[in-house]
Amino acid sequence: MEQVELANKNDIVMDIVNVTLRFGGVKALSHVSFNIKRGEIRAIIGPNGAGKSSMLNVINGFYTPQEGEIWFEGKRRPRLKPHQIAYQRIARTFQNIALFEGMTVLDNMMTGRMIYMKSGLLSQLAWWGKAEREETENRLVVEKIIDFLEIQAIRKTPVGVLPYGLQKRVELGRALAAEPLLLLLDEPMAGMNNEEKEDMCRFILDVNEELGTTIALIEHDMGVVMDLADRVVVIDHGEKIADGQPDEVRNDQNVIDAYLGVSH
Amino acid sequence: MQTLLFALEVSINGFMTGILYALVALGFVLIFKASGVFNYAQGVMVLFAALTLVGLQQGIVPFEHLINNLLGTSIHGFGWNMPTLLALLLTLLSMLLLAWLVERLILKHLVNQNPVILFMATIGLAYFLEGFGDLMWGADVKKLDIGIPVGISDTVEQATHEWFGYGFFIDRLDITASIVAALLVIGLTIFSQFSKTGRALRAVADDHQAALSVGISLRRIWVIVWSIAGLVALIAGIFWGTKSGVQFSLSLVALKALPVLMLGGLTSIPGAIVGGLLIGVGEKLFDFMIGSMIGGATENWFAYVVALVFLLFRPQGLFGEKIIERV
Amino acid sequence: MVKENKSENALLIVNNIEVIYNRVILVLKGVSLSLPKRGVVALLGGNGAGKTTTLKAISNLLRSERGEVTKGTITYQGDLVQDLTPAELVRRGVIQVMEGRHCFEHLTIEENLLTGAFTRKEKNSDIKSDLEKVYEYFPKLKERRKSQAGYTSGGEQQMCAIGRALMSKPETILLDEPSMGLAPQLVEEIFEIVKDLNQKEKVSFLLAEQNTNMALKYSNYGYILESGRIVMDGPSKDLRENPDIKEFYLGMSEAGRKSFRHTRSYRRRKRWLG
Amino acid sequence: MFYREVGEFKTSYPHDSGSFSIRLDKYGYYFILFIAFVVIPLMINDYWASAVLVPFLVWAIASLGLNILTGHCGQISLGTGGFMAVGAYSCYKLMTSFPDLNVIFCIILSGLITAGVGILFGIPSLRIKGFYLAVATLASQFFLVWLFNRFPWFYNYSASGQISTPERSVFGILVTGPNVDPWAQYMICLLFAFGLAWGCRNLTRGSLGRKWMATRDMDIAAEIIGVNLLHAKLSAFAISSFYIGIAGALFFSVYLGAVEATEAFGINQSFLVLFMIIIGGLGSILGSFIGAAFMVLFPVLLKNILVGWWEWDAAIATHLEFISVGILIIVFLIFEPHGLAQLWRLLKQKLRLWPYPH
Amino acid sequence: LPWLSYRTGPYSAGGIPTADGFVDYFTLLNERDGGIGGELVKIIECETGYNTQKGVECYEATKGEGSLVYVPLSTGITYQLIPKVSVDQIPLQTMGYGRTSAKDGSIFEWVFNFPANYWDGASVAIKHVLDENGGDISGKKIALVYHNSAYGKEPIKTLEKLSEKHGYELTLIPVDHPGLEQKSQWLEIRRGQMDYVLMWGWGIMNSVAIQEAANIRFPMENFIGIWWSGSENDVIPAAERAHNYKSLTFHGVGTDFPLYDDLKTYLHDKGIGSGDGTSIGTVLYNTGIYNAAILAGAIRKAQEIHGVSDITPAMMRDGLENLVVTDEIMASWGLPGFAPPFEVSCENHGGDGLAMVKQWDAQAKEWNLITELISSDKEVINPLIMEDSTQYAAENNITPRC
Ligand SMILES: Nc1ncnc2c1ncn2[C@@H]1O[C@H](COP(=O)(O)OP(=O)(O)OP(=O)(O)O)[C@@H](O)[C@H]1O
Ligand SMILES: Nc1ncnc2c1ncn2[C@@H]1O[C@H](COP(=O)(O)OP(=O)(O)OP(=O)(O)O)[C@@H](O)[C@H]1O
Ligand SMILES: [Mg+2]
Ligand SMILES: [Mg+2]
Repeated sequence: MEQVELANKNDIVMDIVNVTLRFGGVKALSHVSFNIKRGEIRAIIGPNGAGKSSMLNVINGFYTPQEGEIWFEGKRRPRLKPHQIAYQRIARTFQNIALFEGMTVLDNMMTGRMIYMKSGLLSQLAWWGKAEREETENRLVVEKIIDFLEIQAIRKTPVGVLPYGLQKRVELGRALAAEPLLLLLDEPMAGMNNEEKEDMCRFILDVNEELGTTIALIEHDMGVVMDLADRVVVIDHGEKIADGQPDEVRNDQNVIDAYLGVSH
Repeated sequence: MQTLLFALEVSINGFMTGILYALVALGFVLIFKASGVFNYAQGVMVLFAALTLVGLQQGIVPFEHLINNLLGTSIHGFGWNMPTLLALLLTLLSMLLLAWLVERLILKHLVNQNPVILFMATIGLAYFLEGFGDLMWGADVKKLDIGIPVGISDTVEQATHEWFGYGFFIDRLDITASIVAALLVIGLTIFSQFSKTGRALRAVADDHQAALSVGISLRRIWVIVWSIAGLVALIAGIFWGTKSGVQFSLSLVALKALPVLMLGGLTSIPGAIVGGLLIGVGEKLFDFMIGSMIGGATENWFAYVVALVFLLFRPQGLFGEKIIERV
Repeated sequence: MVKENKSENALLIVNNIEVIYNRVILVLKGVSLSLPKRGVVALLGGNGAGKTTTLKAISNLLRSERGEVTKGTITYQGDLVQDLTPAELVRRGVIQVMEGRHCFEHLTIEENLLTGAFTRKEKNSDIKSDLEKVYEYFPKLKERRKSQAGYTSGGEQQMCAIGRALMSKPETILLDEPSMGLAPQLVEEIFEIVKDLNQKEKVSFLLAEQNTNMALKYSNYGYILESGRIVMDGPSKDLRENPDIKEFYLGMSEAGRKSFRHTRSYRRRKRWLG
Repeated sequence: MFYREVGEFKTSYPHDSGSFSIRLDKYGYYFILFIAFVVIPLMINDYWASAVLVPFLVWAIASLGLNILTGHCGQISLGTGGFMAVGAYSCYKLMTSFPDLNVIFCIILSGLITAGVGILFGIPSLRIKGFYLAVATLASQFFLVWLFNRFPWFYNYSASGQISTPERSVFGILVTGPNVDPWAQYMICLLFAFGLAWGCRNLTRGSLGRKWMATRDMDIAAEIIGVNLLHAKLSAFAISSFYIGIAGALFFSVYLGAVEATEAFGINQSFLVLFMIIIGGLGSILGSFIGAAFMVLFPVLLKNILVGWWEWDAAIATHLEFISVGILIIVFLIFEPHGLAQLWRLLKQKLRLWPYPH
Repeated sequence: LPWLSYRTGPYSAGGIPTADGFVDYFTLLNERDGGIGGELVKIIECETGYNTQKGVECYEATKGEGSLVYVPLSTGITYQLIPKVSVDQIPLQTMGYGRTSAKDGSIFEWVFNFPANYWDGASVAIKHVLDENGGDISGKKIALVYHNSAYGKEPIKTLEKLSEKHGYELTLIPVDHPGLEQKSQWLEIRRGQMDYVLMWGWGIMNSVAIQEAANIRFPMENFIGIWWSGSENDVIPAAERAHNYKSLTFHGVGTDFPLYDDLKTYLHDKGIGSGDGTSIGTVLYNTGIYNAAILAGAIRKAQEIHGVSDITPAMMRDGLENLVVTDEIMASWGLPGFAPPFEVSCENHGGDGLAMVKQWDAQAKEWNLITELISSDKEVINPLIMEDSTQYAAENNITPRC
């Protein structure tokens, strides 16, 4: 409940200032600035190749922008390795599913709790003491998430053979296992039918409302975006073209031209 | 000055050796480029090609030991000497047959598998060919002579003697090899970079399934590249065989080709040549200048260490395709 | 019989096939469908229902995934095609666009497109003009034609995969989730392209889609697949009116479209069959 | 239904993540341990010890090691022979420099030294991947062997460059040297193999193991999730080398008794171990054992049949051995690319469903 | 009689003729004489591929079958077996290879390495060079090209000691297995303007070295190989260019011995010879014959000493230890003048270290002996052997027997 209160304070979790990212000649992002407030669902939309995924990659340190700064929790973030950023409790899912195919669902999710595992080598070697305790504690957390996502039945299945939709769900689970402060979702609902999308929306909303997790979401299904997002930022050709409440954005002529097309 | 001339001579010799390495490396590159398969059997294919060539040329009865052992007969050779050209032709045919069989019996069943698995399969093939080649043609040393001139080139020696006052010793075999290798590389580069089949080869290496789905016949592609690799193996076999006689150890030239491959990049045909030259010259010079100070016999590891250090700066080798990392 | 009537002018008939992966996992349990000449048929169903598997069974890509068709027949233009290689099928005009953007990473976008024309024996100029046509459909691709496909965005890869299939001048396209990950505007464009090709170039389509709304709008017949079985089929118009479909696939209740925000309780799906 | 898991309920998470969650497995396992620890030592003779069982155990340890690196962490290595040499030579130096040190410690210390060397040669893996890495590890193979061959200090300046093991005993029982009893030789290897397999099992089901597997399956995603790739890869190299070092030490001190770097630790050994894990199954402990058993036993078996029974020419038999090993590798890969261990798993799955086919 | 052969692997080319010779000799004894002392000799051939592990496997597999003596044919395997045979009490005979200090029979009770060892070889080679230079080689440059393994390193110590004595300059040039590429080594020899090159090579390394030597126009008559670097396999790939290449040998060359007539009549005419017969008379075939003949002699000796025909390994050891080979005995074997006479004793398991030099005639494709027997420099070698064997004795707590 404490976190919900914090959310009310409207403070800013992450501030992205003037970020520019280039790949050789390609400008993936140019001078993009926006912020993410605590406890909100922030959607990022834009046409294909606009630079949305690149934005997430910048946030979790996989790409280093040529220009611009990122402020996290009120502090300017120095240049960090992706795994160091994971320790700041920023977790994400990927556009092209990036699960560990050779591992079971359970192991995948336990990997998500990597940042909480600290037992030493010897303890692990003997499976005794801290290692065993830690394993059980973390397993409890993971089991809760498994229950929450209703994937109990596939706990021990290798993820490689799961259908696409379930894989997406497992990936969400893996991100949740990190108990993130900021959760980045890259097209979590691509390739799902309506019913599954509803389920997924439910999960996202629950995470957001009950755990108070801040979420940044990329999605192409406008229905989902309009229904879930608190605020939406629109990127086109690497530039921010709009930012605001869903309704504002939906009626923005620039956005309609660049992205939505006529029918929406 | 004297040292410099020596060093130069060593470099030139290294240069030539490098080309011989590159000839073996080329076979690897071709197959890797076309199917993402790291063909460990390339070295044994070199041996096998050379064995077959000698065997045919000298009229050895295939499997004579086995036959004699099983049937108690004592067959010893057909007693003919096949004309070199015919023997070459027949060897080439058998390499094509080998390519076809490899596709039929192995690759076909391993479509869309992890590269490591395919790599292992080629190791299995290497084992098989090693035993098969020896069983078929006998394990004794055979002399390969198809009329390529060997020995020091007098012309070069005289010429350099006139220029520098010091005659360079260069093997005529190496000179021939360099010319052949250069032609081969030019031909293959053109083939793979500018032809439709060449493009298909690269597609197959990236994604078997997608290649299948656009109608590229994996099986045909495989037969084609393995045939070319067989041809390259034959050429390498001819030169190495002429150089050191044909016997089991010939297959170990593969080990010399691997660092060349890394340095040049696994997917680049010109890379194989450039890598070969660098390694050839490098290892000879190193062994020559520094090797004697630290106890010699550095050639085996030097090439690998150079390649390793180099890869630290360019993980895909000189001309290899960049490893794509994206999420 | 309805079925027989259909097969009169059917291009592709899948008759009661069973598919097993790895010799143990039974995925399709008797699926039959038919694609009429110049038809656009949608194949709908939840995750893991077996849509992709069905398409792969038709295009013969199953074998490379260690799957096999153990029962039933597949005929194309009256010939059994189960034992053809994928390449032969492409030559006969059946091409699949695979789910999940299988592009050739190291090739440039343009090279990717050109490999699509691998089976064609025409002159270069014909192929060039087709290439231009694809660029017309997807201007974004033209912009990125010299980039390696591995570095392009998800949507660009999707376009590339579709464009590549078009390059083979197919008669029948098996489209697996074409709209996945595409911007709304583009989704519409893709379906317009489908319609266009269908009407102008007489291409038939078998669409596996999650975007039920769109799929039913642009197709003329639909099959619903659940757990490896066809549970319902009918003309798209009818399916759109079916209340179950409306509720589960289109997210509409009696009162019109529901907001995702308000699907409060988890609703367990009512199954048509076990 | 011979094989079942229904009717077994787990009441706690530790229980669920135990090594053998199915009862039948557990009994089979105890049975095998009983045979290995009690029955075999009573029956063993010289031939079985030094031609079959000891090499099998030593190679199994090496395969476990390589399996950690290649099977779990996804880094293909062809430097196994070199690392075994490090183990062997460290063991030799320790045994001869500290004659009073218990040989068990010597062996473990050799493992640790090898781990250090492993880390050193693992550093390039941070940048180099896949087959490039595989070839790069050959550098360690060639360099290490050269080193041991080159500097006489390593072989105590013996005239020929050979090292041979002094006699040492554990609890008054001789375990190294020519006078050792076959059962003692076998037992010491078995103890190491058992302990290490158990450790390997623990590591791979814990967080370190997951770190490795994540690195193997998708390194970028792993890093974004919080896996420090540097740590994951180097720890895999270290632990894998530790195992391989111990295997090398045992190979030298218990199994062969006298070795020479170039011959005993050549590149062939690197490939041999790689075969073992691939035939057995990447990332599987059982697979390491099956693979080692296969590669050790098969040639012996074939030779005994062809030469012993059918009295074929020895050379022909060896050629046939090559041919059939080659064919078998290929057939296995085609039939089950994930190795014999996976075959075993599939079999269990079939039994579980039996008598229904699906 | 187990015979650990290697007809496969990188060194098969050398292993095949040796094995053929060995097997043929005993087949001949069985066919012609009905065995030795009425006992048929059974040869158990076990394939090692020159691989130590397989060697051990072979040893363990065959030792239960009443093996009289082991002939490992590989220095690596020899080292492996030395400790084992003394425990199992089976003699080990290594002819011209193996552990040199095993010559000291007081410490190596079960190991025999007559008639000559590598240190003898090194010394004989240097003596030959001395002879050619009228006894003075101080300041000459001699290079040793060696297989970078236990085997190749054997002569180093001796050569170093000898260089102190004779004042020549020794350069060591190792070649790693397999030795397909030796350009830089030979260019180094060219640069160093070496006067003589000695070679301890094996397998493909030999033939490559000879070709490379020809390539730098190294005078072949100044190039001397050890007995394992002097077979037809090594010189044939270089064809005429190998003309005048020299190598050591401790037994005769060619087929000019009565035994070969018997081999022809009893074996090859009947088609029961091993191999295809082309190897008869080659150097390595002769080595095999010689090795077999000596063992047969030892068996006879053992039978004689113990008065039984079915001997045990321990008796075999006695036979070996008391073996006396004189010219008459050689002649009675059908091999007159084939090899030097020698006598084995408790102290001396290694013979007298006599060897000859042979030279290759590329036109005639045959080897010619060009020297008499040369004996090695005992003054230098014996202390070395003492040193090494005492060290071994100390390491393994062995008290000298005699
Ligand atoms: N590593 C890279 N190297 C080169 N170009 C890149 C790289 N990553 C992204 N790009 C380019 O940057 C642009 C933005 O890509 P990004 O993946 O961010 O798009 P996106 O907005 O996520 O699109 P989509 O909705 O299709 O996923 C694309 O044109 C892409 O080709
Ligand atoms: N290679 C495979 N090995 C084993 N099982 C597989 C394999 N591919 C698919 N499956 C299984 O087959 C079932 C059907 O999968 P399929 O991919 O056909 O579903 P789909 O309808 O296309 O789903 P989605 O909408 O998620 O793409 C799934 O349960 C899946 O787990
Ligand atoms: Mg994206
Ligand atoms: Mg699908």
